[in-house]
Amino acid sequence: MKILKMPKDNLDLFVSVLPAFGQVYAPVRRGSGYAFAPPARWSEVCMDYTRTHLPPKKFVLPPREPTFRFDPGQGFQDLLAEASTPTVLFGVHAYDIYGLNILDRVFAQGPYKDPYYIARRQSTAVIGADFRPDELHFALSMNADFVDSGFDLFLSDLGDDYLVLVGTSRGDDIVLLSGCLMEEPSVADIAEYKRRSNLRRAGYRNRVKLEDLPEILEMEYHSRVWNEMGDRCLSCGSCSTVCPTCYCFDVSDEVELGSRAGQRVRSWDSCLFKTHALVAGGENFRAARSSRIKFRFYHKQRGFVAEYGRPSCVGCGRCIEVCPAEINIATVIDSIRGERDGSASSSSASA
Amino acid sequence: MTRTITVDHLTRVEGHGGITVHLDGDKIGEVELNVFEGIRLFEGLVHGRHMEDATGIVSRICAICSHGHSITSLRALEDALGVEVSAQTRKLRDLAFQGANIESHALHVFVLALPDLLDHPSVISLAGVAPGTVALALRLKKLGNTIQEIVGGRAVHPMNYVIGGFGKVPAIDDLVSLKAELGRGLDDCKLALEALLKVEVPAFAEEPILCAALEPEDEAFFFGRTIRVGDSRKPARIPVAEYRKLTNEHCVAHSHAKRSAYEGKSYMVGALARLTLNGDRIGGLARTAWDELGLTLPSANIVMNNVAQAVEMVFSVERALAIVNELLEQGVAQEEPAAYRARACRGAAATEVPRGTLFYSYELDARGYVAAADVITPTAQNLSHAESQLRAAVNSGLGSGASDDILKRRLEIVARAYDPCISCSVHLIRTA
Amino acid sequence: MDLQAALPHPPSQMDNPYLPFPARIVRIHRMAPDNYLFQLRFTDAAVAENWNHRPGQFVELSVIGTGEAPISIASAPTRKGILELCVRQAGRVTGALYRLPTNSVVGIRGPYGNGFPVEAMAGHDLLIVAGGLGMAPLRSLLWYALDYREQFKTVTLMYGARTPEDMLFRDELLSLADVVDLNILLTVDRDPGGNWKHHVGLLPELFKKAEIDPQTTYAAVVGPPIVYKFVLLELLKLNFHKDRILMSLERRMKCGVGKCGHCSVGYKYTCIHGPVFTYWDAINLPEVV
Amino acid sequence: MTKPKIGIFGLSGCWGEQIVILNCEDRLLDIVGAVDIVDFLGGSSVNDKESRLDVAFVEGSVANAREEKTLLRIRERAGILVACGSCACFGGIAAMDANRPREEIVRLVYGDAGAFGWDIGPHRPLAEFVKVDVALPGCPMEKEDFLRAVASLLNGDLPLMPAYPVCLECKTRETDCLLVKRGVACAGPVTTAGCGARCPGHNVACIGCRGPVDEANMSSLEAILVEKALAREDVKRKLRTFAVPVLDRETYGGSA
Ligand SMILES: Cc1cc2nc3c(=O)[nH]c(=O)nc-3n(C[C@H](O)[C@H](O)[C@H](O)COP(=O)(O)OP(=O)(O)OC[C@H]3O[C@@H](n4cnc5c(N)ncnc54)[C@H](O)[C@@H]3O)c2cc1C
Ligand code: SF4
Ligand code: SF4
Ligand code: SF4
Repeated sequence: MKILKMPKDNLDLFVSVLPAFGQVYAPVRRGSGYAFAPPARWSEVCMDYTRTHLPPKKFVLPPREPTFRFDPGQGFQDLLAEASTPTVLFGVHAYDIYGLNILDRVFAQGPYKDPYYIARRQSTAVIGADFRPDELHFALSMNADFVDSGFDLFLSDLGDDYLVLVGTSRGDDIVLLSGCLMEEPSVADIAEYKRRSNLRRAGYRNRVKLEDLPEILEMEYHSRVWNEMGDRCLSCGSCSTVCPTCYCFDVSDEVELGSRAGQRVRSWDSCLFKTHALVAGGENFRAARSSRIKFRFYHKQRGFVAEYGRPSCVGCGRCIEVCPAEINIATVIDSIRGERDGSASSSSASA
Repeated sequence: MTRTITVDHLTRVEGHGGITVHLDGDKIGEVELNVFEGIRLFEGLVHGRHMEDATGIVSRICAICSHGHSITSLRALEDALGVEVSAQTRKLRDLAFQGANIESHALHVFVLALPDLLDHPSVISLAGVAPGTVALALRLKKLGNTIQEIVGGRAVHPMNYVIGGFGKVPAIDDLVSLKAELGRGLDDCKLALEALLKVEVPAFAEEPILCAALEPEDEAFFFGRTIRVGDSRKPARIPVAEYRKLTNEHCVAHSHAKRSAYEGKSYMVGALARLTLNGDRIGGLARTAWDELGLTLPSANIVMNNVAQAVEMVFSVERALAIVNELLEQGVAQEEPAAYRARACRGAAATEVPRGTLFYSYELDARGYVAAADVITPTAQNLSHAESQLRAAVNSGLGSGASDDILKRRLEIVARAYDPCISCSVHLIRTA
Repeated sequence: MDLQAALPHPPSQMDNPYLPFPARIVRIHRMAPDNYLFQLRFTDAAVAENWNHRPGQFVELSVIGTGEAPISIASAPTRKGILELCVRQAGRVTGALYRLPTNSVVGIRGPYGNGFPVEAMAGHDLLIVAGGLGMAPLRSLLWYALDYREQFKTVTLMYGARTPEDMLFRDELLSLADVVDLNILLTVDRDPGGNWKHHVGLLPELFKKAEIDPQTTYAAVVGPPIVYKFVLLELLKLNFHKDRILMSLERRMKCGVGKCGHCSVGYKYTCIHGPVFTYWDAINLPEVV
Repeated sequence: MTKPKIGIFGLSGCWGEQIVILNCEDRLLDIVGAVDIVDFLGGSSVNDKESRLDVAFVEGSVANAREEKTLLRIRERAGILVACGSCACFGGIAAMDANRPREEIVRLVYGDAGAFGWDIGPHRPLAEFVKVDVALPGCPMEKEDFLRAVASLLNGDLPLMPAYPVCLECKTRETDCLLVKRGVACAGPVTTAGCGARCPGHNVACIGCRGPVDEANMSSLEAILVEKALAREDVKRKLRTFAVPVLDRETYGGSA
C-alpha cells in the first residue's frame, strides 16, 4: 500500500480539492453529538469527534430510497441514476469503514448484488481518520479498531502531520490532484504511528470478550437475561437505526393520486419492531419483545459469524449511547457469559 | 299562530350549530343560535396538568385558531411567571399571527363566505365557473399556512411554541424563501381585490354595532394589554387583567356555549371591530383595498365583516413581509427560550385572533401545576351579538315579505358573517 | 485493495434483481373460493425463453401500484412459457391481485430460493405430503417427478384439504390417478356434500394406507404448522433420516434476495438458504418448530 | 366511469382534520377532479345526505347520543369508513379525563348553572361504535397520510400505515435524543410514527399525538422517566393525553 505523510498545515489545501470528487460530507456538531453533513465552512469540521449520530450507512443505504418507478402502461424503470451522485465522506473512523465493509458482504457479494448499494458505495470516496476511543467504543474487542481496505485514503494523526494510507486508485487521484502536499514518511514517522496506535489500543475502556461468544450464545439461548431485557426494551428501534451494520429494510409502493403509477420505496426497518416477522393471517414468528431483542443479538454476534466468519458488530458504541432503557451490548454479553452477576448459567437450565 | 324557522345545521362554518327563530304571527319571539357541538370540557383537562403541558392541550380547542390559542396561552403563562420574552420572539409570534390571519381570512372570505355572495353552494361549484379566483384564494391560504409552519412547526396545532420562546428558531433559509413567497402574495392580494370588487355585499339589517378590540401595543396589531370598547372616537378602555368586566359570561339553556354582554349590551369582536376601533393603523396596500372596496366605518351591516377581513388579509401580507425583512436584516439568533421558575402565581393575556379577541388567564401552584384556567373565545363573545343581528335580519325580512327559504338563507349569511367557530365557542375553560 | 475494482460494477438494468419483469395474466382459474390459480406469460419472449426454475422455488409477484408478495411456483419447470401461481387471498397484495381481470399486467421476479434438492432425491422413493395451500409448491415437484418419472422409484402423494371444495387441483389430481405411475392418497377433514369417494379424516391417517420404506425415501412436506406437527411425528415414528425430510418454511419477505432481513430464521435467510430446509436444519435453527 | 362518492364528516373535535384536508391547497383541485364530494357540511350548503358513499372520512370523537346516531348512519352509507385524527381513532384529547366523574367537570366550567341536562357522556373513539376500516391518527392527521390514503383507496387498496414508533424517524433527523440526553419525558418510543418526528425535531418532546404504537411498553417508559426524577403521577398523565380509552382497553406495558 502506498503510504504518505502530509503536514497538518496542508489540510486546508488538501480539502479544497475534494469537491472535485463529489459533494463533501464531514463530521460537524449536531446538538451534543456529530453528523456527517456538508460543512458550511471547514472550521466547522470536528476532527476530534467521538461518533456521529448516524453511521455512514446513511450514504449507501439511505433511510428512504425510491428504487424504481412503475406504471401499468410502461412497466418498470429503475431509478439507479440517482444513486450515482459523487460524494466524498471525510473523516470516517476505522470501525465505521469496517461497517461499510460488512455491508459490502451483504449487498455487494453473494448470488444477488444490490445495484443501488453498489452504485452508492462506488460513487462515495471514503477518507478515513483515526480517533481516540471514549468510554463507549469497544471496536478493539470487535477487531474493528483498524481497517486495511474499504477506504480511498486514511489519515492518522502523527502530531504535526498525518500519515496517509492510499487505499485505491481514486485515493491516489485525490493525492495527485492536490499537488505536492504529501511526502514520503520517515522511519521516525512510522515509529510515531506505531506508538500512537498502541496508545489508542491501550486507551479502550470498554472491552468485551469475544473468543467463545458464539458457543456461549448458543448455550444461553434460554437465559433469563433475555426476558429481563424484553421487559425493559421499548422496541423503539433506536439501537438498530444507529447501527452501522443493521440493514433491515421495508418496501412499500407509493402511488400517485388517481393512478396506479408511482414508485417503489425502501426504507429502514428494525427487527425490534413488532411487525418485523409478522405474516398475513396474523402469525408472528417473534411476537415476544424478548425474542426480538434476543434475535438482534444473535444475528449480530452469532449468525453473522456462521455466515461471514465474524460478528457484524464493530464496537462503535452507538446503540449503547442511544438506548433509553440502558440496554448495553457490552454488559449484556457479560451477563450472558455470567460474569456480571453470575446469573446467566444458573438460570438457563430452567427454560 | 306560532311557528319556528330553523336552520338545522349551519353549513360552511367550523363546528356544529343551528338557528331557531320562534315566531308568533309576525312577532318574533326567541332567536337562538344553538350550539350542539359535543362538550369537551377543557378545564378538566388542564386542571392539575403541568404548566408546560397546558399549551399543547388548549391548542386543541380549535384547529383554525390553534396558533392563536397556543401563543395566547403562553403569554398568559408568561404574564403569570413574570417572563419577558426577547424582541425576536415577539416578532416571530407577531409573524405567526399574520400567517394565521392570512390563512383564516382567505379560507373564510373565499371558501366559506364568497360562495354565498355569488350564489353557489360551495367553493367546489364556484371553482367550476371561477377557477382562477379559487386557485388564487388557495394560494393565499397556503401562504398563511407556510408562515405558520415555518414559525410554529405545523399549520394546525403548532408544537414549536414554548414558554419563553421557541423549541427551534426558524431557519434563515426558510425566511428567505418566505420573503419571496410574500412578494408573490402581494401580487395575489391585488388580484384578490379585483375579484372582490365585482362582488356586491348585501345588507339584511341595519343595526348599530358595539365593537370591542385590543388596543395594539406598538406595531403588533394583534397583541395588546388594553381593551377598547365602543367606537373609534371615544372608546372605553379596560386593562386586559380585568377582562371579565367586558365579557360577563352567563349560561343559556339552548346552547353548550356561554354568552357575553358588556354593561348589559351584546358586542362584537373580529375584523370589523378591529378596523372600526384601530383603523388608523392601516396604511399601504391595505388602505387602498379599504378605499376601493368602499368600506365605511362604523358600519351597521354585519356582512361587512367579510370586507373587513379582506382588508385585514392584505394588511397581514404586508406586515408579514415587513417582519421577515426586519428579521433578515438583523439576523436570527439561535436563542434558547427565556428561563423561568415555577411559583404560585396568576396571569392573563389577550390577543386578537382572526375571529376577534381571545382571553386567557391561568393560576399556577408553587410546583407549576395549573390550579385554575379561563379561556374566552371570540365566538363565545359574539353569540349574543349574533342573535341580535339574526333577529334584526328576520325583522326586516318579514317587513319586506321574504319567504321562509329566503329568510333561512339570510340567517345563514348573517351567522356566517361572524366567521363563527363553533368548536371554539363551546370549549370554555374555567376552573376555580 | 482498490475499492472500485473490488466492488462489482453497477449492473445494467438487466441485472437489477429488484426490477420485476412484466407478465400478463392469461387465465384465472378459481380453484376454491379463496384460492385462485393464475396463469402468467412474460410479455417479453426472451424472458420467457430464459426462464428456468426448480421445484420449490418461488417468485416475487408485484401487483402494480399495490406491492409485492412471495409466491411459490406451482407449475413444473418443464412447462415452458407459462408460469402458474396458486394464490390465497390473504391481505393487501393478494387482495389486489384478486381484483385484477384477465389480461392485466403484473410484475414477476425470480425464481428465488433453493428449491428441492432434486439431484440428491433422484434414485430414491419420493413421498410428497401436502396440507392445504402446501400443495402449491409441491405441485411443481409432483410434475417434475412425473416428467422425469424414470429418475425416481415409487412416487407417493398424500394430500389433505378441509373439504373437497378446498382441495386444490382436485380435478387434475383425480384424473392423474389412473394414467400415471403415481400412488395418490387424498383426504378431506369433512365432506359436507357427501360425494367424496376418497378418504375422510386427518392427513396423518393416510400413513396407515401407504407402504413407505424410510431407508430409501425422501419426504417433502409442506403445509400449515399443524400439518408439520403431526406429519413429522409420523415420519419420525417410521425412523426417517432427519435430513431426508424436507420442508418449506414461510416467513415475511420484502426482497427475496437475502437483503431485507425479514425472513431470517435464526441465522439463515428463508429466501436464499431456503425456503426448503431439511428437518435436521430446521431443528437446529433457533425459532423454528 | 363514475367518480367515487365521498363524504367528509365532523363529530366532536377541533375541526382539525377538515382544516388539514382544506390545507392540501396544491392537491385540492386534483382531489375534486378524482372524487365526487357529495356530503360535506363544512364545505357546502347543498349536501346529499342519503346516497351511498364509497368512502366516508370522519373526524372527531363521539360525545353524545346525537353523534352516535350520526355515526351509525354514516357507517350504513359508507363502503369504507376512515377515522381521521386521534379523536376519531383513540378518543383524543377530550377523552383524557374519561375516568373522572362528568358532573364534577361540568360544574367546573358551567358553575352552579350545571349542564341544563345536556348529554355530556365521555368522548369515545369511533371503533367503539362501528367498524373502522382505516385509521389515520395524528392530532391533527398528517396531510400526507390523507393524500396517500385517498390515492390507495381510489385503487381499492387500504393505505399502508407505519406500525413503528416515532424514534425511528427521530433518529434519522440526527438530533439529540431528548429522553436520553436531557431526561425529558418524550413519548416517542411509545407513539406511532408518521409525523417525521416533528416535535423532537424542534427540540420539543413528543406528546404522543399519534397514539400508542402497537404493543407500546408503557410501564418500562414510565419506570425510565421516574428514574430520571420525574413525578410518577405527572409521567402517567403525560403519557395518557391522547388515547386514554384505547390505553385502558388494551393492556399496554405487558412485557415480553
Ligand atoms: C417462500 C414463500 C412461498 C409462498 N408461496 C405462496 C403461495 O404459493 N401461495 C400463496 O397464496 N401464498 C404464498 N406465500 C405466502 C404469501 O407470501 C403471503 O400470503 C403474502 O405475502 C401476503 O401478502 P398480502 O400483501 O396479501 O398480505 P399482507 O398481510 O397485507 O402483507 C403485507 C406484506 O407483508 C409480507 N408478508 C405478509 N405475509 C407474508 C408471508 N406469509 N410470507 C412472506 N411475506 C409475507 C409481504 O411482503 C406482503 O406484501 C408464500 C410465502 C413464502 C415466504
Ligand atoms: S434502543 Fe434499547 S429500548 Fe430501543 S429497541 Fe433497542 S434495546 Fe430496545
Ligand atoms: S427524542 Fe424522543 S422520539 Fe427521539 S429518539 Fe429520543 S425518545 Fe425517541
Ligand atoms: S412527535 Fe409526537 S406529538 Fe409530535 S407530531 Fe409526532 S406524534 Fe405528534
